[in-house]
Formats: sequence, structure tokens, C-alpha cells
Amino acid sequence: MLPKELRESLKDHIANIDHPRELAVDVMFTLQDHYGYLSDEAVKEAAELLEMTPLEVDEIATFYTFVYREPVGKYVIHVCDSVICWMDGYESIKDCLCTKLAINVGETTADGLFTLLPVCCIGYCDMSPAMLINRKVYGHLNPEKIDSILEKLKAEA
Amino acid sequence: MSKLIIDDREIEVSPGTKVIEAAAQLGIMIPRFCYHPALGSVGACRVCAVKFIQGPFKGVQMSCMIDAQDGMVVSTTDEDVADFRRHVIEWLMLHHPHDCPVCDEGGHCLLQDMTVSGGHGIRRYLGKKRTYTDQFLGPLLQHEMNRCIHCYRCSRFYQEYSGYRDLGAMQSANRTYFGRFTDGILESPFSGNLSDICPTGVYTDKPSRYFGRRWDYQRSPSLCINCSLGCHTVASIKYREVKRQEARFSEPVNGYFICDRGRYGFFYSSLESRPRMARINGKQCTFNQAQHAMIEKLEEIKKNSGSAAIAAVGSLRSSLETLVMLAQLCQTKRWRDPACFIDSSQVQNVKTAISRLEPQLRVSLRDIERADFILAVGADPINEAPMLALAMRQAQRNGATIVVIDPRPVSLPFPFLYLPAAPMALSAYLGSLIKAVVNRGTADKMGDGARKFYDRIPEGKKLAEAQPPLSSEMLQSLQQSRRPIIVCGTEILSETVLSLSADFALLLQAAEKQAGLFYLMPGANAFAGGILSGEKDSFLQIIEQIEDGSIRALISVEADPFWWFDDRPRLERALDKIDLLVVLDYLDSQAAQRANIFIPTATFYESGGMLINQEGRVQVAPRALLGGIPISQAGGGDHPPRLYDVGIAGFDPKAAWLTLADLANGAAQEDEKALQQHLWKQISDLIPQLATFSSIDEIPQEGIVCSCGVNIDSRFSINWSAASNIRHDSGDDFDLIEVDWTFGTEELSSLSPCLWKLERKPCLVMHSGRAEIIGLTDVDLVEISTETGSLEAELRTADNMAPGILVLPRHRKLAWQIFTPGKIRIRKDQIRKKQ
Amino acid sequence: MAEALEAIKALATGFATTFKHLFRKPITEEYPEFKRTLPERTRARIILTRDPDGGERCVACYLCSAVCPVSCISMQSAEKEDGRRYATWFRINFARCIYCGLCEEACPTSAIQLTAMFETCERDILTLVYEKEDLLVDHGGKDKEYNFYKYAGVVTQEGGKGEHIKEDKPVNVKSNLP
Amino acid sequence: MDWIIGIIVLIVKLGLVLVGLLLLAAYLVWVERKFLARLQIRYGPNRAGKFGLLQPIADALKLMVKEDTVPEAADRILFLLAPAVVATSALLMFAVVPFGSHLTLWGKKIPLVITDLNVGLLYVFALSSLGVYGVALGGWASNSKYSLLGGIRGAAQMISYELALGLSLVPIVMHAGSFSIVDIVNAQAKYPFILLQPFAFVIFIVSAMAESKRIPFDLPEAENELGAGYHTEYSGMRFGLFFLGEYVHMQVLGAFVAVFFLGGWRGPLLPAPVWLFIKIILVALIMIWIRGTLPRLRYDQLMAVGWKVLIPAALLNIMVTGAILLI
Repeated sequence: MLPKELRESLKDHIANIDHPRELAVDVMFTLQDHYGYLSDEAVKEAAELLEMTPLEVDEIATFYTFVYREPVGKYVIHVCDSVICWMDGYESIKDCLCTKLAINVGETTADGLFTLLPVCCIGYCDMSPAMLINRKVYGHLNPEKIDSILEKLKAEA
Repeated sequence: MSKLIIDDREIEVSPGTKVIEAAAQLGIMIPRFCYHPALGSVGACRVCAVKFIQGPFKGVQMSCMIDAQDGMVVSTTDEDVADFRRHVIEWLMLHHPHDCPVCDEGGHCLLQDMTVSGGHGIRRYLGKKRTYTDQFLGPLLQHEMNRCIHCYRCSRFYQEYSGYRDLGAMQSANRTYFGRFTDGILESPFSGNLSDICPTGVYTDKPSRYFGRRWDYQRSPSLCINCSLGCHTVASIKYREVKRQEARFSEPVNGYFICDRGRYGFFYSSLESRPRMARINGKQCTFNQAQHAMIEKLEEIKKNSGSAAIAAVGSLRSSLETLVMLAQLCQTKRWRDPACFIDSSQVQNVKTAISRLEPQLRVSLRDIERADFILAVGADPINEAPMLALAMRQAQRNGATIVVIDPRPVSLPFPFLYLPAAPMALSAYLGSLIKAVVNRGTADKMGDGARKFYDRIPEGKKLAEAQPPLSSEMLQSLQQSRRPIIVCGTEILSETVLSLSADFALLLQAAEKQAGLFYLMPGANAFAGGILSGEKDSFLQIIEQIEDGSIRALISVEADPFWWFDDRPRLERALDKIDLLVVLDYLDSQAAQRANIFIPTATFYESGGMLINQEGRVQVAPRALLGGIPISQAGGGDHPPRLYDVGIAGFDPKAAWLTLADLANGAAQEDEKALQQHLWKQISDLIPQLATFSSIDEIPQEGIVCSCGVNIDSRFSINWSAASNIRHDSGDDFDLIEVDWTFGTEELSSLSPCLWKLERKPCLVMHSGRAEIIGLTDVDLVEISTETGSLEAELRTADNMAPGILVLPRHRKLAWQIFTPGKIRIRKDQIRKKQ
Repeated sequence: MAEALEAIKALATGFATTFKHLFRKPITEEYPEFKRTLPERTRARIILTRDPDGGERCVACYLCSAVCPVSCISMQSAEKEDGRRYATWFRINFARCIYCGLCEEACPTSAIQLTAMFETCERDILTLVYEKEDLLVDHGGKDKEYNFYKYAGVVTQEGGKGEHIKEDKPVNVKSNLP
Repeated sequence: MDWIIGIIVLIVKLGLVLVGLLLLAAYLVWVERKFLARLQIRYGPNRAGKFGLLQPIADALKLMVKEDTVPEAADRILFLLAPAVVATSALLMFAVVPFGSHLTLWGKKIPLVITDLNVGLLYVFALSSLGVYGVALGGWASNSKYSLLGGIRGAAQMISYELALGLSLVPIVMHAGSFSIVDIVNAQAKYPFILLQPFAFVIFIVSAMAESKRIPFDLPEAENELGAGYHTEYSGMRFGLFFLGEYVHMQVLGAFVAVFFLGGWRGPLLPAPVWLFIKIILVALIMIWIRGTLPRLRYDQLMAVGWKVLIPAALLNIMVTGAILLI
């Protein structure tokens, strides 16, 4: 269940807008931040808040890459899987991440810290190969850099 | 008009016509998956590719996306496009499973046809196929997502066209999934159409699952008799039973779709419990024995008590033939005139509606889709006539404002403006709407009567009492509308409101709007019943005459008073009192079980016949099957018996009108052809519009709209003083209204086992505020006790309804028949919470 | 004249040939005493075979009855509890059958097969109407290996979604992967 | 008293001949099937009895038991009459065939011929022509396309070959100086006429085969074109009568070949009727051999052979014979 304050603030937010639907993604992100991922329960709550049916919310939720319908780790690594990054060594970056974290693409580490997901172009071609970790960009990646990033995050966790 | 050349043939089409449609007009069927005339174009599937050789477009383009324009030269057979289509189909087929033999769509599958005709005969892709898990979607549809080709027809129909929101497309790209959020029964009462609309076998018909192939079915055009709209259907018959029903395209009536009540409402015709043999006092006998016994007994009663002691009841689900024959029989035998309606108010309502359906006012279901303002008065579309709701949804999608003024908690699959008005207040609302939209000068144009009528519309205080008030939004959109339509139910209203609606529509026309009038009626053939009935001929009157001893014998033709008569104890007492009850029916109704003489009749599928829908449209359905016990029953579950026999078991029943004709002729079996001709003369005398045809076969498919019974003199003649006398809601008692629901309350469809799961639980609906005052809450079990009996049901509370109303559905699972016929008031203290 | 001679010669050759035949041993194989083994693909009495697991192959898809030029096949399909489509009854009227073999060609599951058993003469024509019990055999006939339900995507005891031959795991609609 | 004995003797003779003919017809079928089978390296009937000897009886029984259907659109009376005409006309022809000179019983001379007509030959032709009615009427009365075609073909064919048949025998009559069959046989006491008239013999045997509608002249019934032609619509014993007629006809022709060309019943050592029997069988075997060898003619070929070859040849033969006799 959502905490009351959060619920009320969302409701206020929605009340101020003509078509509640417009806020669907925002509401989903809020719920996702709260729950860690958008659970079935969260979809139903979002539907209720937005005056939509759970299906309509799920149609949007399953469509977007950054809305997680399945549990993810604390840090979600979106490694860019598009043309420019391919040219600049996406394969090795992905492989490096996989070996470092000892997981495959789409999986979460056993300690629940990292989830590795490929993503279509995130718009940081200038810094390719790039990745996003919890909405923060890391560019010009190489194995050493990845090491240090991961170490840093592990330490923070 | 634009002129273009398609495959070397020239055609002229109206602007806005897509090339794919223009080709269809030439009889060229361009392959399509995502395109559907009712759903429009999206250009998703890419198989309707054609080559534009000259004109504003060049090269391979999608024919569903491009409007036909002057000077276009189009080839549908060009090598480029044939190759293009072949590849597209190959891509669509990549993941399609190898399960055609066990797929019910096989045999009428668009994808199958296109694959074979498109030239993709052998699969080249040898990789692994994508699969999906399926969902349980309720008792009507089987889900098999593996077969999906992502044309989006289902979600477009479900969400955009019909307005329901629990089925749609999830995920993206190669993993797009069509389904619900979780397993569960689909909410839409139009979900059956998904099996028609899906170009392959993702949604297949569950009740007929694994039963047969399209080519083995005898498919016959038919008509739906589960409500008054008269939608066109195709009945699929195999091994002597109707097994499946689909929508049949009809321009003026139902378009491409039908509702689930109509689609699955046919199971009564092949129930194992359907009586196939005649009975005398409960004992089975031959058809002739029963017929002779009936004639003998009737003769005896005539001798002892005179012919007026014999009465007949008809029903609104009988064909026009049967109703006409019954009326003629009663006339020649000098019996009492037959009654088709429950009480005089129902007769008068229907007769009023018929008399007010003037040709320039009357609109078809298709016209409703084109309206820009719809006012529904005392009508609950989704429950009374679901296809009306679908038509209204189309109007709403096109920007129409929908206003519903009704005491019930009405819900529709789209946004609408709702006024919860008590039935008595309806005329006041209409009056003030007239005042607001039509000015006196306009009324004056219509003549003296109209002016007087306009002047007498009560102003001021009394109207102000009507709560809640009309919103300015309603008035504004009505004022701005160009094609307003008034939809008016006949079940819970008084005839004043019906008349008033018609007058309103006339005045709107005088105000230079293309106004229309659309009535709903209480049964499939209520229009015909209304033409044939006298002002006072009602079943209630028959009961009264039985009680005073003047009626000694009752013939019930395809009618079951036990189903619809309010006061069952009184009915039983009355039936005990008479000497003879003859029942002609195809249902194993309670009346049939009680009958002294029972004669089986043929269902509408077995007899065919004419129906007049609520619009006055005379429509014909041919005989779809000959009858007889279905083979699945004859074999007792095992293979059918090997008999070389000419006769078919259970073949006795014949159309009710034939039995009645035999009765009229004293069982002298006349030639059926001659009888038919004689009957046709009777019918064409009754309906002048049919006089130009020489036989039933000449009536066109879309029917003939008749205007018999129209009475222009009844314009602007309502009694305002009675109509405006709004009873103040004291808060102490309730007006009880008996209503229909989509499923579970209609006589025939409630015999369909597959629809039982879709029925809502029987309940009493009360305004939540009023329930709170009495101390009742939602889902309480309550008991209503009246002088004539008591009734237990769950209570449901609702906010969106008139407070002084108690809504009771005539649910098949509820013995609701405990009331005195007529207007029913329930006092607060008659409602008690049951523990 | 030469023509006439030629004609006479031709006639004489003919007569001589037939005359010579008089003294040859007839080549007739006398049937009930001598039964020749027929080729495997001989088209005679029809059987319904089973898949290697012993399940009924027939899925009652109606293709054989549709293709039958003399309409001698009739059946009723239904669903078993395990999801298999099968024939509740299946009837071939051998009094009508012309052994054309179109049913075998149409059968998508290799269920219906023609065999070399041709001795089906009966005195009572009704005994030529064979029911499913009479038609069903406990082997795979000419096609020993095929098992339709191992390929079809439908859920049966042979496999759930994604467990059939050449199938991927079912799509996870909620998957985070793009 | 004499006339009573005469009648008794006649009846006995008739009975014997009739039974003999019918039995022989039945077994001729067997012989034909057997012989034909061997010509085609088959066995022929060998199931009913030893060597299939009971086959004709089985066939006869079957034909008699089978349903006798009359088509709805047929001319009923003619339809029923036609097979009888064919069978009787064939049987009646045998009345003039002598099967021996005479028998002396109780001092009475009984001629071994049913009746010795002085115009026996003409009688034979008359009856032979009557047979056409059976075919033509049967074909017409069936009211079927195939039957009608068969009937017409039959009529045309038989009329055509009747001429050649008759003309071929004129030299014989010239030699014998009599129309009486008995006289003709007696005229061959020294040598059979085949030696004098080999051409007439060939013409006669060809025409005779055409008369009896046997392969290669079976155009009226041509199975693969007309589906049995004039008797397409016949079944049961009525079909049997056509069948019987054909085989009796075969014997009759065999008998006439014997009588006109092979010296009739004359022969050394064996009794007279046995010689006749042997000669009949011999002719029959030849006819079967022809059937087993030659294919059916085309209709135009049939007519050409009849009109353009046989009749001129027969006329020529008459002239030559006349000339020789004159000289």
C-alpha cells in the first residue's frame, strides 16, 4: 500500500490536470521509486489514481524500457545497445559488465545490487560507449572505468 | 467523385473512399488483415499493398491508407506487389504455429487463405518460434496467442470501437501481447465479435469449440430475436443443431457486429430438455392425437360456455406469421382477441410508440451512429438492447453528446451525461428541454396544436422541483446539434413520455434540425404485437376474466406467463380455475409443463419467418434447418445410431402458425403452399408497404420499413396537467421498476449455459443515500414482503440513480413474481434486512 | 492385289498368334488359393493410426471428410481433458469408399492411412460401416515417427507453451528487457 | 390314327430339339468362355463344378432370379415383347434343319427333321429377318439413347448383311436345284458344297457372323461405346432371352453352314445327328476364334464390307456359278 502522503500528493497532482492519463508515466515512476519496481499491485494503484483500467496502465508500463515490471537491483545498469556504441565497442563493454557482475543481460546480481539491461540509444553518442545507472550517465567506458564505477557504487551501497 | 482505374477497370467512387474499398466495389478483394471497414485503416499489416502506376502516388503503397483520387491507375496483380505481399505473409507466418488442424479458425481463416493464395506454400524459416502463454477470457472466447499476427484488430475493436477497456496490447515489437491485465472474464458484452474480427485463430468461439468446420456447417441467414432491434445473424447448423451464430452485415441495422446476448442466445433451440413430443395431461402422444384432442376439447368448451370463453395468448418472440394467424384464428372462431402483452399500459406504450413513428422521424440504428446529440429517455441501452449502446458509442466517438435521463443506474462504455430522474419527472425534464431549445415561433410553424402544446408546457415551480437540474452543457450541445436523436424506452415509462419524445422530435425538426426518434420495444416482435392488439387486450385482462369465470379455456402460443406475469400465485390460481390450457411452444416452460394439451412448435430457426423490429422494419429470415433431435443427442453421447430411416426423430414440431391454421380449418390438412399464400395475403393486407411484393421471398434483405399504425392526429395531444404532476418523493416509499439486464433476464438467452457465467448476481438496487437512511448497506441480504408474497435478494447500492426507485431485474434465478400487476409501490417498512 | 495379300497375311498372323496361345499355360494367378503380397502403398482398407506414444493421432480436423469425393467419412470432434482434439466418433462407410486415398493425402497428422487389406466383402452392407473402434490400430502405420502434438503449439500432455519442437520459451510480457 | 401318331412324333421331335438347343446354347456359352480364355492365356470359368461345368446353370439360375426391371419411360409392351421375338425367331429357324435322313420305328419312317418345307431356305431368311424386329424394337422401346443407337445399328447391319447372306446361297440353290433344306443336304451326298463354292462359304460365314451380331460385328451392343446397346436397359431373364437368342442364333448358323456347305448330317462311321453336332461345334469354335482375334469394326467399315465387298462378290459368284453350270 502507498503511504497516505504520497497518495494524497499524487491525487492533488492529478486533480490539477485535464486528462489524468497524461500523468500516467509520472505516476508510474513515482510508484516505481516507492516500490523499487512497478508491481502488479502498483499497476492497480496507478490505475485507480489515474481513472484508468489496470490493463491500460500495463499497456504503457510494458511498453517503456524504464518502467520495470519485474524486480530489479538497487542499481539498474542500462548499457547502450545502439549503432554508435556498437561501433565503439559495445560488445566488450557488455561482456566486461557480465563477467564483472557474473550475470547475464537482464539478470540481477545475487546481492541484489545490480541489474544489467541493454537499452536502445540513450542519446549520449558523443560519449559512446555509454551506459546509464539509475538515470546517471557514464560515458567513454572502458573496463577500468567500469571497475571503478562498480567499486564506487558497491561502496556507496 | 473521383474516377480511377484498378486492374484495367474504371470505377467512380465518392471522395474519401480508400483504394481498397474502391477495389472491393469492383469485386476485387485486396488481401487485408488490419483493415476492416468498421475499424478503418491503420496500415499495420502491409498485405494490402498495390502498385500505383499513374496519378498522385507512385509505386508500391498500402491501398488502405490512400484515398482514391482522380487519374489513379492501380494494379493489384503487378509482379512487384504480388512478390511484396508474398514476403509480408512469409514474415507474418514466421512464428505462426503448426496447429491449423486443431484450430477452430481453420477453414475460414483469413491468414490461411492469404498464405495459400499469396503463394507462400512452404516455410523457409527453420528457427525457433515465439510462443505466448494464453489467458482465460471467460466462457465465450478461447485465447491462443501463438497464432497472433499483430494486426491490432482486436484491441481496436475492443477499446476504440466498443469502448471497453480491459483488453489491449501490451509489450512492444516482436513480443506484443493482446490480452487482459490478468486472466478473467471479458467485460464487454460485444466480446464475441473478436472471434469474427480476428483474421486468424487467436480468439475462437468457445461454446462451439472443436465442434466443426465452416465448410461443414449449413450456414443460413437468420435474425436475432433476443431483443427488439432485429439484428442480422448467420446461424451455423451442423448435425441438426444450431451450433454457432455470427454477425451478418446489415447496413441499416447492426452493421458488422452483434452483441453476445444475440450471438449466444440460440442454445434454447437444441436443448436436451426441449419438448419434441406432444403431450396430453403430461403423457406423450402423437402430434395428431394432441391436435384432435385439442379440437375436441375446444369444441366441447364452445358448446358449454360459448366461443367467447376461449382466450389466446401470443408472444413477442413469435414470428409475424404466427401472430397474424393467431389473430385470424381468434376472429374466425369468435374467440376473445388474443393478448400479446402483460397489461394495458404495456399495450398502450407500444401502440403509442407505433402511432408516433412517423416516417420522417423514424431512424435506424445506423442513423444513430451519425447523430451529434443523443437523448436517451427511460432507456438503458446496454441492458435492454446492447447493439444500441454500440451505435451510441460510435456517435460519441464522432463527437456527439450523449444524455441519459433515466431512473436506473445506467452505465455505458463511454462518457455520457446522466440525469437520474424519477419516471414521473421525465416529462417535466422533456418539457423544460423543449422550452430551452425550441422557441414559440418555431412551435407556431407546426400549427395550432403545436402552439397550444407549447403554451401549456408548465413553467417554473414544478419543474424547478425536478432534481437534479438540467446542466447547461446538455442544453448547449442540444442547441448546437444538427442531427439530434431521441432514444426512448417503452418499458418503464408512461405513454405520455413516449408521446412527448415524439413531439419533441417534431419540434426539433421544426427548428431545422435533422431530428430523429428511436423507440425500444419490449420484445422481438413487439411492433407486430402492437399492430395486432387492441387497446385493452392484455394478459392481465384475461386473468381477470378467468377469475370472474367468463374464460374457460386458454391457448398459449409460444408464451410463458410464468416468465413475465408479475403475480405468480394469482396466475396459478387462475390456471387452476380454467378447464383447458393448451400450450404451443418450443421451450419446456412452466406453462408447457402445466398444460393439459401441449403441442411442440418449431423454433424461429426451424420455421423462419418475418419479424418487425422496433423501427417498423419488416425483416425476413429463411428457415435455417429442418428440425429434429440433434445427432449429438440421438447418439446418447456416442456415435449416432446407424439407421436407414426416412423419418427424423423429433421431427414432429411444425411452425406454430401451421398448427394454428390446422386448428382454424378443423385439422383439414391443406396444402402448405396454399396456406402460405393465404397468409401472405393477410399479412400484406395488414402492412400496406408489402402489397407491392407477391411473396415473402421478394422482401429485400435489409427489410421494408412499414408505417402502419402511424397516427398523425396524436401529435401534440398530451395531457400536461397529468404529466406535470410530479409526485414529491417523500422518502418513505419506493417505486419498484422491473428491468432487463444484458444477461439473465431475457427468456431465450437465459437458457444458454455459456451465458450463465456472465450473468450478474440477482439483486435489488437502491440509492445509497436511501439505503443508509433505512440502515442497509451494500451486499446485505434483504427481504421484500408484500401482500402477495415475499422475495429475498442481495441489496446493491448505487449513487447514480433516482432516490425514490427500487430496481429489480427480472432475473431467471430470482422468483420475483410476487407483486400485483401495475405500478408497484414498496413501503420502507416492507424492506427488511435478513440475517 | 498386294494390299489384299498383305491383309490376308495380317489376318493369318493374328489367327496364328491366338491359336498358339491355346497351347500356352495360362498366366492367371488364382486368387483365393494364391495371394500375392501387395505393395505397401496399395490403397485399400483405411485405418486410424496412433503416434509413437500410443495416443490417437486423429485430431478430427475434418480435412479427410472434406476432401472425400464420395462423402464416406463422418466424424465428430471434441476436446479431451488434456487439451487434445480428438474424434468422439469417426465413421467410414466402406460401402461407399472408392479407395482414392485423398483422405490420406489430406491428413495433416498421418492418422488416416490406407492399407493393403482389401478383403472387406460383407453380406450385410451395414457391416461395411466402420466405427472408430474398428478403424483404430495400435501402431503408426507407414509413418512410425510423427507426433503432431510435439510440433503444434497447443497445450497438451505432449507439452506446454514453448515446450514443443522448435519453440522458444513463452514471451514474458512483464520482462524488463527491451 | 396316323395324324395322332404324327402329332406325338412332332411333339417329341420338337421337345428333343428344343431341349437340345437350349442345353447346347447354355454350354456353348461355357465353351465360348473357356475357349476364349485359353486364346487369351486365361483359365476361364473354373469355380462352379469341375472345369466350371456348372457355370451355365449357375448363370441361368442367376438370370432367372434377378430382378426384372422395366424403365419407367419405356414402352412397356414392346419392351417386354422384344427379347421374346429375338429368342423365338432364332429357335424357329431350326425347324427346317435336318439332323439325319430318317429313323424307322415300329415300321414307321420318321424323317429326322421337324418339317421339310419345300421353301425351307426362304423360311430361314424370313425368320432371320424377323430377328431384326427384336433388336430394333428392344432398342426403341427402352427409351434410352444407347439402346436406340444400338437398335438402329442392329437393324441397319442386319438388313445389309441379309442381302449378302441370301446372295451367297443362290449358287447352292442352283447346285441343289431346290429350296428344300433336305434336298440341299441330299445334293451333297457325294461331296460337300464347300468344295464347289469356297467363296460362297466365306461370304456366308462372314455374313452369318454379322447376322448373329458377334465380334467383330457386335456394333449394336458395342459395350465401350453404347454400354450394351439395344439391351442396355434389360435385366434378369429378359436379358437372358437376348443372350439365349444370340447363342441359339450361333448354333442355327453353325447348323446352316453345316447344311449348306459341309454336307449336313452326312459323315462316315458316326450317327448322323452326331456329325451335325460336331460340325456345329466346329463352326462355333471358328467363330469364337475369330472373336478372340479380331477387334470390332468401325461402323463405316462394317457397311463398306457388306455393301462394297460381300454383295458384289456374292453377285459375281452367282454369275460365275451360273456360267459354269450353263457350260
